[in-house]
Amino acid sequence: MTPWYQDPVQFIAEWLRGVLLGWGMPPSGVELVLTVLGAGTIALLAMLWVVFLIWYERKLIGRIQDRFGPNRVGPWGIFQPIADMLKIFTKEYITPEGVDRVPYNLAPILAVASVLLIWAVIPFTMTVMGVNLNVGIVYIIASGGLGVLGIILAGWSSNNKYALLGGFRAVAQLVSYEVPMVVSLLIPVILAGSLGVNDIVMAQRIPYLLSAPVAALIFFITSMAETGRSPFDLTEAESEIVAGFNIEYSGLKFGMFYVAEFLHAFTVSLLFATLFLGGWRGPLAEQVPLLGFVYLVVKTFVVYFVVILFRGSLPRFRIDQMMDLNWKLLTPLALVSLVVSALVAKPLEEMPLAQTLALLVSNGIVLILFIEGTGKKVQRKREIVGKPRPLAVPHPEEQQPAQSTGG
Amino acid sequence: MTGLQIAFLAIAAVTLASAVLVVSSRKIMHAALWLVLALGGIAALFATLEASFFAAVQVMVYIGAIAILIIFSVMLTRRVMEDTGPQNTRYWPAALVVSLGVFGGILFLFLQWPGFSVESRPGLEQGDLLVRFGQALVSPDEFVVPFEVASILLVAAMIGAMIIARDPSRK
Amino acid sequence: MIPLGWYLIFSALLFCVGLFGVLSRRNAIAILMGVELMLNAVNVNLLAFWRYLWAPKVDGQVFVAIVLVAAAAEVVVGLGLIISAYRRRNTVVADEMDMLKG
Amino acid sequence: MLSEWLYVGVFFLIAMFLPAAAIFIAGILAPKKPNPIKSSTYECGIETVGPAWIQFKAQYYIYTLVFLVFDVEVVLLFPWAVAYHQLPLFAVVEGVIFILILLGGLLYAWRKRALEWL
Repeated sequence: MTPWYQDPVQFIAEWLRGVLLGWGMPPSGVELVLTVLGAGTIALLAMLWVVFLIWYERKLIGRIQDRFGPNRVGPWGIFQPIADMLKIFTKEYITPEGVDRVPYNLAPILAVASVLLIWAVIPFTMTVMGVNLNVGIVYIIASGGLGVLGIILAGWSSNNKYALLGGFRAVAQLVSYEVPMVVSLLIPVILAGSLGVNDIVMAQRIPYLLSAPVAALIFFITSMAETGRSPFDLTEAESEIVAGFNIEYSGLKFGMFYVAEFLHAFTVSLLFATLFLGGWRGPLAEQVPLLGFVYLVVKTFVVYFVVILFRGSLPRFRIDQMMDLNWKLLTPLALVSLVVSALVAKPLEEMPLAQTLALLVSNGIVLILFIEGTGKKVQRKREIVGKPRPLAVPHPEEQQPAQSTGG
Repeated sequence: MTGLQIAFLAIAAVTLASAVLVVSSRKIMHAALWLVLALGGIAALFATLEASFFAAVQVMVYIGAIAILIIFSVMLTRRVMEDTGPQNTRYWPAALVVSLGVFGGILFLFLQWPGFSVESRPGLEQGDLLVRFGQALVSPDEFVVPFEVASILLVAAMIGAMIIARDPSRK
Repeated sequence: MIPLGWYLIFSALLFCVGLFGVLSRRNAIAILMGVELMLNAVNVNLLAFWRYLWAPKVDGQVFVAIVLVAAAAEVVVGLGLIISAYRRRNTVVADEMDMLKG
Repeated sequence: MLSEWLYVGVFFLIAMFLPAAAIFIAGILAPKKPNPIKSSTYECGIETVGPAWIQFKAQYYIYTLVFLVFDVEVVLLFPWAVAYHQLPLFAVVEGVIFILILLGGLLYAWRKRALEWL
């Protein structure tokens, strides 16, 4: 048995099993208790983790926008989310007339649950994971489907036109971007030869970011769209339409959609780190499982940083641009790169290094061809309705070189 | 009565109850939501059959796609059937008799069959199973023709439905 | 372990509930929901037989996959037709969709 | 295998229970002072006209149709992808043909302008 500091979770589990058996519990009962405890711990920690995520993201977005971010409550404002939480817990629930009560209350719960469910199959270290399901990838996609269901329930049951329209927008976006996402997930499955998440991590001697860069890119973009935040936040574009599917929600019921969004953003970073950056793999991670957890956290935060950077720096898409990007660029690109990867990887199976190199080169060629070839066609040719008319022509003598006007 | 049997009975009861609500609910939208619960229950039954791939696929395809599409259609056609008026035809007692008759017939056939009370399951290696499944799908001796035909069928259905369902006012 | 018969009775019941829905509903979408229940009953049956009688072989699973494909094609085309008929006739009641009668 | 699905079932119940419990606790802590104006449907300060169930763009529907077809196709591709290492080259090519049929369908839909957002 490994010493406790190398694998504390296994150590505690073994200890607890011994204690419970010592009390004379039947072995099946002990397993059930351990299952419930393990699942409860992962789900609870994931929920509580959101408190930190909210602080981190607000701080970072503040820095990107040249502000301080939260800095009043506690050192560096670290207790700000706790204050927010206390506030939102005491907010009144306003339930509008004519809502369909059961779906209305179920929707925020489903939204959070669909994200939490993903955490059940993620391997945190070599030994610690919720469950090593052999169909983990399908399971992850399926839990995304539950999230779509939550949104459509929220939009429909609120008895509000804006909620309904926002729900349609959100669902159309989510299901559309699910198509290239599932196709791009097939490529790691092909390379690893398994649908299990831990098997995919184990197979990554060389991170799949190198063997499947196009798939990684597509997965990153589509999972940004699945989280429904900027630049894909058309579903609740707060400056254009009122809010979207969650318009009739208040208090913590609205807060749950908020929690789901933040947790989803972190969870897709975790998934990206697991599927394309090698998860817990790193030097000595097999000997000292705790070290694997450190690697995973570092990789996840790198990806999460990029996710927040995207959110902070890109403007929102228009809906037709968003749909064109999905159906006319990402979906064909995902299919073509799947075909190319399947054909290129097969003859080179015996030589992993050459395989990776060939995949890298072929992926690069596919990407360049796509961007050069279809990229220009995809851009919609718009008819010019009218010429912009200059409102005021500066006098030739007063004309000055253009200056930036500043914020 | 083992834990597995209790779980089976609970899941089956929930699934059948929601299936009955699917066919009897007055609000068509509620029927669609009960359908989601029924499909989820069937996914759980697949899990008890150790068909883990199909348990996950059931949720992914039926709940994540087919149920969503049905709910969309319900919303799209909402205006005409404002949940007023009967949702069932006048002949529903006849339908009930026919359904019960079919059930009686199936039950009669089952009870004459000796394999009805089989309890033991052959051993199963899960990882190996998916690999075998994949090989069977593309092996020329087995199911490669249905596999390719399925692709053609789905693409044909997709194109047909898109052309049918297009907005006729669009050019 | 669960006897095979339990699954068979369950799927027979589910099939008949779906059949009742198909025969008695007026709304075409509700009829499609009944068809979905019937197809799922078939899938439960196929998987149960596969698990108890065929297990290490995968033929049963292939059948389930084909039923899945058929169900998807049926839903796609069926709902497309319903939406089209709704646009032209403003109805989703199956009895009133009698365009072929002219 | 069954114990793994048991874990998934337990996890699902807990994942539903946690947000439900949070919403329930907040419901106890929160004040409850409903009045007719507060609980009317939100519509930019104007009274709601007509029922909320309106028609919507058919294009949403088309995208969902395409999504369903792709989802089912990918389900058939998953076993092929898992068995990839054990497959001979011609079997891989059969999977590739499967994908190319799908890609052809997509391109046809594109040419028929069924993917346009208008």
